[in-house]
Amino acid sequence: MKNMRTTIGSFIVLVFCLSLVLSSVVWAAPKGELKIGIAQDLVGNWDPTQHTVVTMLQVEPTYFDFLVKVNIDGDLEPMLATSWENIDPLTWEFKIRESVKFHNGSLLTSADVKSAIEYASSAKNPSSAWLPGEIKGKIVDDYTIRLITDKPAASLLYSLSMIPITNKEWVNNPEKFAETPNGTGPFKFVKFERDTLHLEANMDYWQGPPNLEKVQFQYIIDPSARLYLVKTGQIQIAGRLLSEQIPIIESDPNVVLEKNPIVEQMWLWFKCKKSPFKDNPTLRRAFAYAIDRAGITKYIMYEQAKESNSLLVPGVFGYAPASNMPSYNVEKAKELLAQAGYPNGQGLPPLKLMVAVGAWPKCKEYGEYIVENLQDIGIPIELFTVEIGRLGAICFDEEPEDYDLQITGWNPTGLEPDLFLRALFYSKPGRLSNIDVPEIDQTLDKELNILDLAKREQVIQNETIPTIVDYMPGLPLFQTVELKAVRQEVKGFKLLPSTVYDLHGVYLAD
Amino acid sequence: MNLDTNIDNNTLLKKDNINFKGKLSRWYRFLLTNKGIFFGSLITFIVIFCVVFAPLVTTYDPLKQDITKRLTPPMWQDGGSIEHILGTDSMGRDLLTRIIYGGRFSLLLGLTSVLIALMVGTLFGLITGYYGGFLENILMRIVDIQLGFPFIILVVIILSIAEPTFWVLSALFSLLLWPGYARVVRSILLSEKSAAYVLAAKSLGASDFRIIIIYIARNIIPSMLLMSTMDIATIIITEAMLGFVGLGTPPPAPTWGNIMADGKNYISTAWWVITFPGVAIWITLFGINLFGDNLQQFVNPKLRKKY
Amino acid sequence: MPNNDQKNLLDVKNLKTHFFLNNGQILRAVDGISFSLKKGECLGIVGESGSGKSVTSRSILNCVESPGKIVDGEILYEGRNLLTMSEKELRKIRGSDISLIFQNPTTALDPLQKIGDQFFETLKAHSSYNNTVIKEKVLETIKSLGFEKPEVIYESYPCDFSPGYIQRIMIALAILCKPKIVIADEPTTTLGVTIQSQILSMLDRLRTELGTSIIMITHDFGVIAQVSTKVMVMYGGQCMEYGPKKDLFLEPKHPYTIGLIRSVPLIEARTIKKLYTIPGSPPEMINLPSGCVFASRCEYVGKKCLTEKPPLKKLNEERYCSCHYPVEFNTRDEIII
Amino acid sequence: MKQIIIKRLIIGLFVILVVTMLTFALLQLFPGDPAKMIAPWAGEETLIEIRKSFGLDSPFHIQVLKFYQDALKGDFGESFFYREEVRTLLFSYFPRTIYLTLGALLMALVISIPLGVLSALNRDSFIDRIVLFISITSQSLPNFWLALMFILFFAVKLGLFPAGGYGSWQHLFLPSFALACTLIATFIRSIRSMMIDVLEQDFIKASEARGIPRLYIIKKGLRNTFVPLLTLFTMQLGYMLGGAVVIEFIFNYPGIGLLAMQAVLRRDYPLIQGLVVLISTVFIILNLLVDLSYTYLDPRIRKEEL
Repeated sequence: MKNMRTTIGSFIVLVFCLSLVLSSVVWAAPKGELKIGIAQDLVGNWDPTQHTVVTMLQVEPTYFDFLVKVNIDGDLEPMLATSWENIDPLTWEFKIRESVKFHNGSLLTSADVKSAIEYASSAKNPSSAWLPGEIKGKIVDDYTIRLITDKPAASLLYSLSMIPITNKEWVNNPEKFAETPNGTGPFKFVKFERDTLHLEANMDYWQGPPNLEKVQFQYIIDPSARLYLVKTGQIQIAGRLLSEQIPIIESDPNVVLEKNPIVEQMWLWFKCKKSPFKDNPTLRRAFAYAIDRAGITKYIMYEQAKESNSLLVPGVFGYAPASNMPSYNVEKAKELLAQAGYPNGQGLPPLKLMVAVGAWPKCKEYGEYIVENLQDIGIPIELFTVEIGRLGAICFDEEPEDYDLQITGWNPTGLEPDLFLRALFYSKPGRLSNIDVPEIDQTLDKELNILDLAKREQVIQNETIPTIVDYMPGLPLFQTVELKAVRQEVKGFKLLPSTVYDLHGVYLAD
Repeated sequence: MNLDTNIDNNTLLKKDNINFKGKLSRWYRFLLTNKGIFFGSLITFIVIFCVVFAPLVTTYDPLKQDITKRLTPPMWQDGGSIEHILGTDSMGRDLLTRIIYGGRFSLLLGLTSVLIALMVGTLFGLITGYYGGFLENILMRIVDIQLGFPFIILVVIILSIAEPTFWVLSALFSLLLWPGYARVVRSILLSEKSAAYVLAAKSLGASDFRIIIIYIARNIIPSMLLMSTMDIATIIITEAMLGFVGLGTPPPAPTWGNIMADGKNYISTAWWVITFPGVAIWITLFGINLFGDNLQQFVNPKLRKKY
Repeated sequence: MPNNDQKNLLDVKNLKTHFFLNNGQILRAVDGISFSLKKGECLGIVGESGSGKSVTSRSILNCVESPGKIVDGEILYEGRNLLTMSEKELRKIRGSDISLIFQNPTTALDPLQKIGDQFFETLKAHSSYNNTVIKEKVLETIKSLGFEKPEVIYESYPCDFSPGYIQRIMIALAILCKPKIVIADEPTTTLGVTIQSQILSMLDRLRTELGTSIIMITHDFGVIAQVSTKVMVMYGGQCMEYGPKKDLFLEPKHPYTIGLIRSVPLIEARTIKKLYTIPGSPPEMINLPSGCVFASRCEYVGKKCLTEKPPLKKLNEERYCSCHYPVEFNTRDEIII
Repeated sequence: MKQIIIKRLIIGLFVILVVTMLTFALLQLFPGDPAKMIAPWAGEETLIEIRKSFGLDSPFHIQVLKFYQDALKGDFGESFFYREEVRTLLFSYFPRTIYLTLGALLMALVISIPLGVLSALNRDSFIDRIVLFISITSQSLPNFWLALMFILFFAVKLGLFPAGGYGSWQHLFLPSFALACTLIATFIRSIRSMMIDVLEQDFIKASEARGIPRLYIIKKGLRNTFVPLLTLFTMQLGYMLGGAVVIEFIFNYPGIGLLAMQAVLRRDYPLIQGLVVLISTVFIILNLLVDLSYTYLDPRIRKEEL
């Protein structure tokens, strides 16, 4: 009788082989499946109003549609709303496209639009951040609806391009919503497991079925992992790559490099409610002049960034280079520092620049460079690295004791100027810089109420932006250029400035 | 009847072939003749010398950035320059200098954490192994509790609460390592406890304390030596892992760990940033292990060659 | 006495086993030993510790630990020289033709393996029976040595029994493959007297009933007297005296043997006399003296002893003695009955 | 034997209780707010709503009590981020880490046993030097550097294995090999020193004298090193789960290492709690098995215990 003891060893081996056999799923991708590697994770909750996570906003257009759509040139296009007109400063009337089916087969009517917009705009739901306030919907008939805002909002149309139209039954019971979304988009939700979102083609999509049979969004945390998966063909598109990886992409014949500036901008925010920056714009501008933004873009980021010379980015309505945006000028910085009451940095308390590692690429690198720039003119400052969770928790605090400046990115995935200006610089909620200056609030309100687009643009460029830049609550470091590696068999894939995925026209050539 | 054994003692002493000059000479002769120990200690000495007297070895300031010279390759590759022998890192700082200054932190961190873990673990192990019974259960359950906690969760929480200074990190790492020592010491105790020499010592009236410390401790030293040299590597590499998540030592202070973490993304274009700290670790460990391995022979008579 | 026309089972000629120490010196543990062994005979090798008797036993099976090496001599077993055999052939002989019993029973068995499995392993290495047959043979061998419950022994571990019991099991293990020669290297030194007599009677029965010849290595004259048929006295790695037990005990020729016999306390002796002890201490094996190794301690030492190494003189058919001046000595007049 | 197991399991429950209490306490101190992770740009009143839906607004002791009531029923709540039962999440992620760890163990054993035995048999020879060299190199090279090198070489250049993700055994080979490297160093050195120890012992010489073939003797020697090896492995397991995070990070291998890191970074309290319970249970059971195996494998200890 073979003695018992060796059975322990063989038992472990047996379990191991057995389990391997069971789990052998063929990993070669069928031709019609497009796999995309994304850099940030997806939230498991499919109710679009319950989060403001950038990656979700980028992915939602594949299974949801919107009333209006922003095309590649940044102009508004009809989508579920065939036409619209402005009846009075508070109401807009929309004509709804007919014979559009939801994924569960029910027809799209103005009742769905009413419930979706009202649900999204209620202060209870996070998505209200994208809207200028509570919106009421009045149904005129099955395919016309009037949306009434509580105050005149020129930015309504652009904001509506970010609010997906969902089925009214889903809106009424959020539990069902959290499990599976029911939209009218080109693809249908299949399942979400192991950090991967599986979608399949929606055959009766109103613009005709998409060319791809299946789409997969897989969260891959590490940039080198993403790139190598594209090179071995396990995924077809990998986003958010590093400029150092460009030589590898270019040396590989079957992978194409896509370079597109996107609406994301990296900012250096001053905590304007905390000393020494409190009520001291000169000090903040002194810091701004001391930072070699050109150097960061040229040496550290090079392919991954474009110089930013305004609070907005090209492609956003109302963009124009700001005349008084400070550039790298050490003498002026020293001069302003003295004017601000801290000649050569004497009297300044030890400051801390907070940077999150793993959220935005190379944040730590240019964080260290900025710290050295500031130290060069005598400012006592150190870098304070945190992980993403901690940054998220303390980046809005008005008087945090852990840091005084922070580097955080802002990507509203929309082209409406107020998603930048109002969201970042209005005193309430006063997000990252907690700036609270009546003059800025007035110019922002002024700009919001102008319905005539040309006049609004003129006010934004000549009044709003220059005043904000004078107060310098935050210094835009650079505009991110998204580097994507796309396999050459993927055809018709284009990267929108709003970083949203429009996969309807994409197909796989064999 | 007197038993005058006719073996007179001085004849034994006179014999020149049995060396009774004293214990020290035996150590001295062994250390010199054994090649492993000699080379091991030589390498370790060189590493420690470079790390401690860093300012003498390199003139650069490890924190001085020079953006224009970013990621220059090592000297012998095209584009490399004599100024930066091993090239520069992603911020244009000289890699060799950072590795040497980084060595200070990493080695010190490794040594202190291992020592703390060794002491705490061995203490726990000795007590639980020798006494057993109720005390053993309690202490071993503390070990279970400690092992039960997933390390990554513990680290992120603690490093978000406490500032990642040197002492916090070394406390954290000894927290990670001490249960290992406790368990190994306990398993050795279990088998040694019933050994004849322990019973003999007890019968001669030796106190428990004396038995544990003098008799059984000697058997623990070889495996402790083996484990501690390995754990130093684990610590240095785990510290690098923290660098990924932004939890390690605050930049710009260099440690072998965070130099490697920075270099990870540039692995295919700037291979040297991540490779040379790895080589530095390898050299240090090779020295320590060579030294430890052969010293083990001296300490553990079983391993020592007969005759 | 078995008739001596039979061919020698084992013939050891001029065996030399030296240890090459790492500091360059050479330790001549066995320096020219010759003896022979016939079927059913028991050769007792006696000598003080360090006289090279254990090394001799190991050399026979050619498993001397490093750094020892057999440098010279022949070991003919049934005419075949064991030293020139290949490892494979030698392994066939070890355990099946010649088996070894160790001194310390507690460490002689694998602590983690059942006793039965260790028997099984040995028999399997030397036979081609299938498993069930091997198991039966093992149980049968164990039962043949008078153990009551062989199945229990088969399933239990070495630590479950007392050293004495284990040593008897070792004997069973030694005779498992019906060997022709059993070498017992001080089998009873670590055991008590009662166990000793049981073990020796067991060995003796092997010789008388099964005809296996035995080489008994010991430093205890009592054991020699009880078991052996022939005796070889070893000192400093060389053979001092070699011959049948009775003659050697009664008329020892070599001064060293005489010294040994005189230092055995006799219970029958009525008068109490100071116990005789051989002066000096065992030789230092690394640099042995040039002449006779025993010269420095010998009472009858002569001029030649210091300079010339005495050859092994053949006194009669089976008596050899390596001494320049063999002494006429009769143990009977020593013992005053 | 039975009462030992029962006693240990009861103590195990006590340990899990203490560990979960410890986690609750630590999470209180843990800066960061789950609601903000879901909706970073939302206004304050929305965040209050989200916190209410997570049940974080109720006082601390009620949260703790609620957790233990549900835990007894086997329900560990719902993950904030994944909106999925923690239980189902863990059951789908945990087996993968088991495959990874077992794969690493298997590879480590397959590589280190022959090397360890070889270097033990011909000690201080040329082979011994090489094996020492391999063991030190495999231990001092960081596992993430190795992982990247494996991907670059085996997956990208040679295309033998997938560069990451999870699917079949091909996905498992490279990550477990990278993870096995640190194990190899420990195993080789321990097997070598233990084998040297064992081969010196009498019963090995006795077996040789009985003509037992060399292979069997090495097997006997190895069996004697098995118990200490087991202790070493369980001790390394703690590191393996930690070390696995980096490997899973680079190979994008969805095991509980990666899940734990993300759970912590996203402040996903129920998932963290679930992970702590899972890992401490695994350790308790594992430690129990190892202690039992001591008695089972080594009769000397068993004789004492009973």
